[in-house]
Amino acid sequence: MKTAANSMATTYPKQPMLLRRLLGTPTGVIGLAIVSLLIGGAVFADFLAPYDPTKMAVGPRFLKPGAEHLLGTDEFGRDMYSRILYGARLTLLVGATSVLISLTVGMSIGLVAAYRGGWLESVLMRSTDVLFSFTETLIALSCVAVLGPSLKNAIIAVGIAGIPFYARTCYSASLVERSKPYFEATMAAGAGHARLIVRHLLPNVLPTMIVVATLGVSTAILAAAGLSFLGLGAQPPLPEWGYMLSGARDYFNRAPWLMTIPGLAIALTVLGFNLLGDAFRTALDPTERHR
Amino acid sequence: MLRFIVGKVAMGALTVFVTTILVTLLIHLVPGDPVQIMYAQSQGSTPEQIEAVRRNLGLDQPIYIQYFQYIERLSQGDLGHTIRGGQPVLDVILQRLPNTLLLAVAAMIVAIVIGLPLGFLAAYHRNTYIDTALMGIAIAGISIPHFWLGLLLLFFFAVQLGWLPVSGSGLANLVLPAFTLGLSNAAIFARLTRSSMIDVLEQDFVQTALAKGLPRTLVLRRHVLRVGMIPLITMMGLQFAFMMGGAIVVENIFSWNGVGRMAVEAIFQRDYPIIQGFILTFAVVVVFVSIALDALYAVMDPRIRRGS
Amino acid sequence: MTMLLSVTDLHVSIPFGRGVQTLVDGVSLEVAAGEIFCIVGESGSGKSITAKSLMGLLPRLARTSGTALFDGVNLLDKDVATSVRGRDVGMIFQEPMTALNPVLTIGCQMTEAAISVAGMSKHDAQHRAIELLDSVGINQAAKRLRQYPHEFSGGMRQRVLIAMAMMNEPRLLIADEPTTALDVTVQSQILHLLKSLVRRTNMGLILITHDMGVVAEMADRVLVMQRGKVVESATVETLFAAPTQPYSRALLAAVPRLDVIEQKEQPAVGNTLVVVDRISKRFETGRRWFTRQKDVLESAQALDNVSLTVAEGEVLALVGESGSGKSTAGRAIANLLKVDSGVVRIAGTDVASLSGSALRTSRAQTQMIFQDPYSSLDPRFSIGQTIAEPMIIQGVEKSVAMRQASQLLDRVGLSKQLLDRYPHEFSGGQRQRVAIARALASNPSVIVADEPTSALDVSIQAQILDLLLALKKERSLALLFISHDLAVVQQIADRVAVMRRGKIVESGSVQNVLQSSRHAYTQLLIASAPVPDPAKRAKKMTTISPLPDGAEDILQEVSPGHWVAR
Amino acid sequence: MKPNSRNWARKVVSTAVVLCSMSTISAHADDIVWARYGDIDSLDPHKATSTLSLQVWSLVYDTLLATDASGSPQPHIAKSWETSDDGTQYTLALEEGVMCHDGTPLDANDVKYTIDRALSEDSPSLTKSSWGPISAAEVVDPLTIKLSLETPFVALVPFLADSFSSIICDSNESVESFGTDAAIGSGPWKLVSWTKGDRIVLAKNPEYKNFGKLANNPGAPHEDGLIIAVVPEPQSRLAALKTGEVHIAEPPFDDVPMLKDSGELDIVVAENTGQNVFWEFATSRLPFSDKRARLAVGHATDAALAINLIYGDLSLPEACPVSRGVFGNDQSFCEQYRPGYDPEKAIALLAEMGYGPENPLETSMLVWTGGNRQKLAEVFQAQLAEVNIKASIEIMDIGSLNARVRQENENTEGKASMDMMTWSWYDPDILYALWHSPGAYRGYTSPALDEMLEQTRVLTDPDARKAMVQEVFKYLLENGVHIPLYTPGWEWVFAVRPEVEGFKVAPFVYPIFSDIKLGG
Repeated sequence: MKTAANSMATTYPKQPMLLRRLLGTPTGVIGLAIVSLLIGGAVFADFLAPYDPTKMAVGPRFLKPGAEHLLGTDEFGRDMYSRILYGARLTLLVGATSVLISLTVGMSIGLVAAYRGGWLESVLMRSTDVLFSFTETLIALSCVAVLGPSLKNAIIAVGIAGIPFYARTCYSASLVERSKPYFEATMAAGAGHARLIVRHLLPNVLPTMIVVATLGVSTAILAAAGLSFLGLGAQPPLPEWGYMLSGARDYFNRAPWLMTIPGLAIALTVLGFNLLGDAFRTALDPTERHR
Repeated sequence: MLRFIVGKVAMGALTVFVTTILVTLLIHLVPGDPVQIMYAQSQGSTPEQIEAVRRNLGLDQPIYIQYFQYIERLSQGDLGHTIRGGQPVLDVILQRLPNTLLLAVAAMIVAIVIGLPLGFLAAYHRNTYIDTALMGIAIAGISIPHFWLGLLLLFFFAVQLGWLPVSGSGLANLVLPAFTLGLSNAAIFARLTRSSMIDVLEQDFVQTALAKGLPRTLVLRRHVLRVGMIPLITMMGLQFAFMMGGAIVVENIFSWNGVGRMAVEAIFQRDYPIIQGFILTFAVVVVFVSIALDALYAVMDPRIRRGS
Repeated sequence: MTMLLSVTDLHVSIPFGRGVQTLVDGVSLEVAAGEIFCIVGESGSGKSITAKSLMGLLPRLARTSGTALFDGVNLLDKDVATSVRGRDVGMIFQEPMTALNPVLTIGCQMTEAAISVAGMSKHDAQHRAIELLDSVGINQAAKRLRQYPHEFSGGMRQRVLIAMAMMNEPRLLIADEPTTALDVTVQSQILHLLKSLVRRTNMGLILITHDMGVVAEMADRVLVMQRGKVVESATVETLFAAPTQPYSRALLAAVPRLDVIEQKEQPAVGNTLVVVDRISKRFETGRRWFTRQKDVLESAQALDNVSLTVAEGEVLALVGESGSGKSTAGRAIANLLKVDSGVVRIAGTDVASLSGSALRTSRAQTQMIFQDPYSSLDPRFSIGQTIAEPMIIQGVEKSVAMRQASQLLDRVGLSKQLLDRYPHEFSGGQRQRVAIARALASNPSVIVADEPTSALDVSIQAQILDLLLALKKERSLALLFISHDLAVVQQIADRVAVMRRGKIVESGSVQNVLQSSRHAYTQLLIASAPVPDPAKRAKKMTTISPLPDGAEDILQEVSPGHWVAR
Repeated sequence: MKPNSRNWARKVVSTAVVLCSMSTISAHADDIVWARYGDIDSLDPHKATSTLSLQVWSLVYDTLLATDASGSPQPHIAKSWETSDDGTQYTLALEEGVMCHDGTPLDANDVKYTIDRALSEDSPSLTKSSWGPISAAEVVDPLTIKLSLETPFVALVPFLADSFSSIICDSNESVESFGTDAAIGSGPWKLVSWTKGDRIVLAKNPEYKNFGKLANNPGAPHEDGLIIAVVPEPQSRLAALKTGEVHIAEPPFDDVPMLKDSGELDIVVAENTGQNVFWEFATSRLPFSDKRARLAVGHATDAALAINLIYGDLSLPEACPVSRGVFGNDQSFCEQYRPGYDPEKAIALLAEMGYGPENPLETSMLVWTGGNRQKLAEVFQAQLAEVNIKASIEIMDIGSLNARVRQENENTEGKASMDMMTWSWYDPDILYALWHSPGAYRGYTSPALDEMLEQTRVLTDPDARKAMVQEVFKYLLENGVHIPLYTPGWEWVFAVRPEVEGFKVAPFVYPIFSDIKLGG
């Protein structure tokens, strides 16, 4: 009777259902739309952008958004629309790469710690806890302090900074799976380590990690843009949004859109990934739906 | 409870210990010769002078000796001297740390005062349009980069309207940075509060309380809020650490004279002793705050307070 | 007899997806003062929803219709019900572990309603709370008032909850599965307590349960529910003696009976396959610093010098209450757990001595079936993959394995067409069948079944038990059957070992242990088990004193094959 | 432990009250507030090199000599000086009655203390070599000090007018926190407090006597206090200026024309800043060991256009390796030799070396932070791209830039680098520091250049020295060693509120506050 409460069985959708579920919630629709738009803009920047994003004086300086230059021009007469498009490419690159770093390293740590247990688990998870208490910002900042400012280093820094979080999440998700009877049943059937980890643990942890990684992309984008804003990330002439935002400060009186547009772009992108992540969570875990 | 606290303190000590190691290593991970960088501003330094500096800093010693030297100096409250200006790092940090703490605490208050009621409201009205609207606002709030929000607030309230001063470290100066940092965290707080409260609302003891005939408001206040607050307390420790991290950016925008602004300047100046001091200070503060909050947690939760 | 509560045509529905799901469909019932009214049904029958709707505890989105008149007040009317609820109608719940607020003292929780709703003074309220705690059998009540829920055991908490519900002297008490989460010995005490309270105060009691034994033990009148509808309503004697509806009959027939001794054919017992020789296992308890938290329920000494044997074609039942170490023993035999001392031999091989592929091969010889059918299948594996996996691990070619999997599926009574389906599309009973098929896939000689039917409804339980027995016979398996339910054990087992706090206190044939038990603990267990026959109610002991801790170390053979700890 | 909402609210309010009470120490009505983008590094003139620090030292300390409006050395604390014929002995006579902030008289002992300290073995001044080859400082009598040099050193006199040579009163010897929390000088302003990263509070020195500094005021400053605040964000500084929170500050460059037009604030541009911004190159390896590559960069960069884009008319293109106002500067002379803007020529030179559109010259452009220079660098980056030079910008603090440039010169492999370097100096002797072997950054050197530079130090006849200095200019420009870009470089424009009267900026960007009267 105790488990009768679970009679709304946890359902695990197949792929096509997942997309339909994502599109079933307004959150999913908006999130997916924003992210697709972003990816589209980034991939087709070469075709969509009317100008070279770093080419100066393609128009007059400080031109207001209008027909000729959709989003106006900046202090050097560069086309803002083109810069935003190419910026999307950088933003995606930053988000995806750094999350990939955090995810692969973090997941490996989490899976191994949960599966192996014992002293290895203690060492791995305790060091993760220590790093976690440093917070991502401090880790990222320390990495940049050591490596020096550049976009590549910012990506590495943000990637490293995210590891503890991914490791912890993966670890606790793996522990839950590992303690389920099906796992013991598979062990009892004589399965080896590789099969247990790769065929059972990993696929069952993956949905959680996909949710976390989607939300993580937004965190990573924010962190990297923050570093660039401080001058510790992307260097000119890269049209990185955080850097553009920071450089536009001086022209606030003259050309407020130079600051508004990149800021809005970051906010929308982050919103898109946040919504998508939330929608993923809801789609993958029905019990979360009512949360 | 003692066991619980001792455990937390030990974990904190471990964190600080690891930090000291990382901080010692930091200077060796830097590409290039740190001594040259340190001595860069002096005219025509000779190789002998560079060597002398290296010796003074103990950089000619094996790394473990350097570590012990670092710890020895640390125990005397000596964090070294800044490269630019030769100021004692401890002084430089201590003069600014209260500002950062003030900012973080103020932002925390903003986050709690705004986030907690909203999260509670959303939890109470869960799965209604009120909940959807509130959580929509929260997710938008999380998505707005605080450096952007900060600039917009700065330009609007301080630059355009001239309502608030832009320099100094008084209460009026605190308003904008505290709101900038507090608002985005209020959104996070609202979400945390909501899920914590929903967890509690679904607990059997809430049903028990209602079944006893207690008025709904009393059940919410005494049973739901009180229990729901407990996990939030530990999350507050994490939030505080995030605030300290967020302060780095916000301090730079608002010229708030805290350790975050100092750290960024130090990175540009390659002032490694300051960076080392900053990392250590940050870790110590975060550890202290989380131990304090864990203690509070232990006191609030009788399962730990009176646990064996 | 005047009716205390009369419910007419109660409907409860809740929006579900795009439509509306009806949870309770036209229930009518009446409860009189001093009467124990049982609502019985399997999961999803709507019995708990009925109770909650009377208390106004339904989810917000739920819609109700019909009337539930209590003293002329309609309890379904939200505004009016608040004044009645708590004062005149009290309720207690299934999970005593979570039904109390962990951060408030027992005293605070007991008195708050009396103070804030009934306007009693704090002093009076505390005084009454102490009286009530005394009356539900809690010692040192004054001191206990200042304690927190975590300082009480499950049974104690349920007593507190009952006392709490009695604070306002309700005229009607609704108890929703009040003993389901408790061990059988504690259950018997709580039921006894409830009964004596009803007799003493003349209140009405609505007791909701899935357990026919409890019904027989307690009820004056019974309402049988199925899928939201009333199947049958009758006095308890009538229902048990002459159920009118097929569903009621089936339900009663499926209930395993401890009091009815069936004639069982003698099993074809072969060689002794499993030899467990004095194994011990100790768990670290509580929070530990550097590793994850261990299950808190696990007692420090989970296994203490446990020895047992199981032979081919034999069913050994391992019986005990929660924390007795029975599951630990099962996992040790399946070699999923390293013991601290002692040896487990399967077909003569010490399993602990193995490692690598030898370990894996030997593991495949012993398979497990678990209690929770929902988590015992990998949700990402299709049913076919799940069943085929053990064979694939053993090197069977995939197509062959899949073919065999479909045969196995057929054997456990599921259609071969379901091979490509995923676990979430199956019911609990079906999943348990799949789990059995998987256990058979590696062609094991030993199966450890850990409470395989506890999570299932009684009608499903009977089917699964039959299947297990049939398979055992077919394949002359050595079956170690772990259970807390003596009636089930009586039905399935050849031999029984009773465990308590990590030790075996009595073992022997089913007849010896269950019919002529020698150990006080076994006797207590038997006496506590509710008998699904109202006619036998009077014969039972009415008071059971808690058993003292014995230092039973040595098992003595009292008759051939019947060992008792002394 | 019981949560009570009213109780809680009360706690919040009381916390707020506590915080209120520790609010800003706001400026008094008669304090001048000057906001700058950064803080000083030290109050000890021997422990820092930044202009931000120098400006503050010039207020707290005195120097033996001072500069007039054109930048020439004038008597100040030293009322006169004599040079021996061989140029190795300087005897200076000090004014009487100069008092240190702690009430002790400033005399020859303080000067000797300062010089000995600057030249000490264990912790010398960061600018030790600028003192020249001083072998001894001798107190002849309390008001006379004699400096002995190993060799002649004509740049000593202008150095003694600069704040690097600030006289540190010897009473600082016993002050442990000297440079951090204390600084005893004899300047027009006394140190009250320094809150690092936030503000420096100065009070007027009522005893002050001005002998030769550019202020009209012969005595103590008119206003009681001077607060030097740190406000990094330009728009914030502007906002503070507009609200009156700040009296004087560097405005955002882009808003200067608007401010000028509106007349809301006065704009004061420093003259004779001595600042020179130039290209230099890591010449230890190809491509910049090849003169053609260096000259190509010179031909590719249109400094006039670039600075106009970023700074409008606030800055001027510079043709000479030292700035306007510094001995020897002559625009028309230098323009003959500086590689002028000519992208075609640059492309041709690079083509000779084998670079083209498919095979661009790849290099790093090192730039130091602040003053919108990262934007300037972006313009130069775009200009270089036009002639097939692909430069990646690396922005760093000036200190790091110094170290990095030296590293780049010492490297014999790796990616090529060029840098936008800057120096502010009052004398062409800076070129000696930069380019005489081994060179400040271990960069370009040649025996011929060494020879010429040595001459500029010892030629005591001004005309002869000027001729030699210009020879050096010619050499540097023709060889593309030091390609000047513009002047002034940084911290040279001040927006001043209308009620502030009497603000001026002395040569080498030393603002003067002694004459200020706050009206209105």
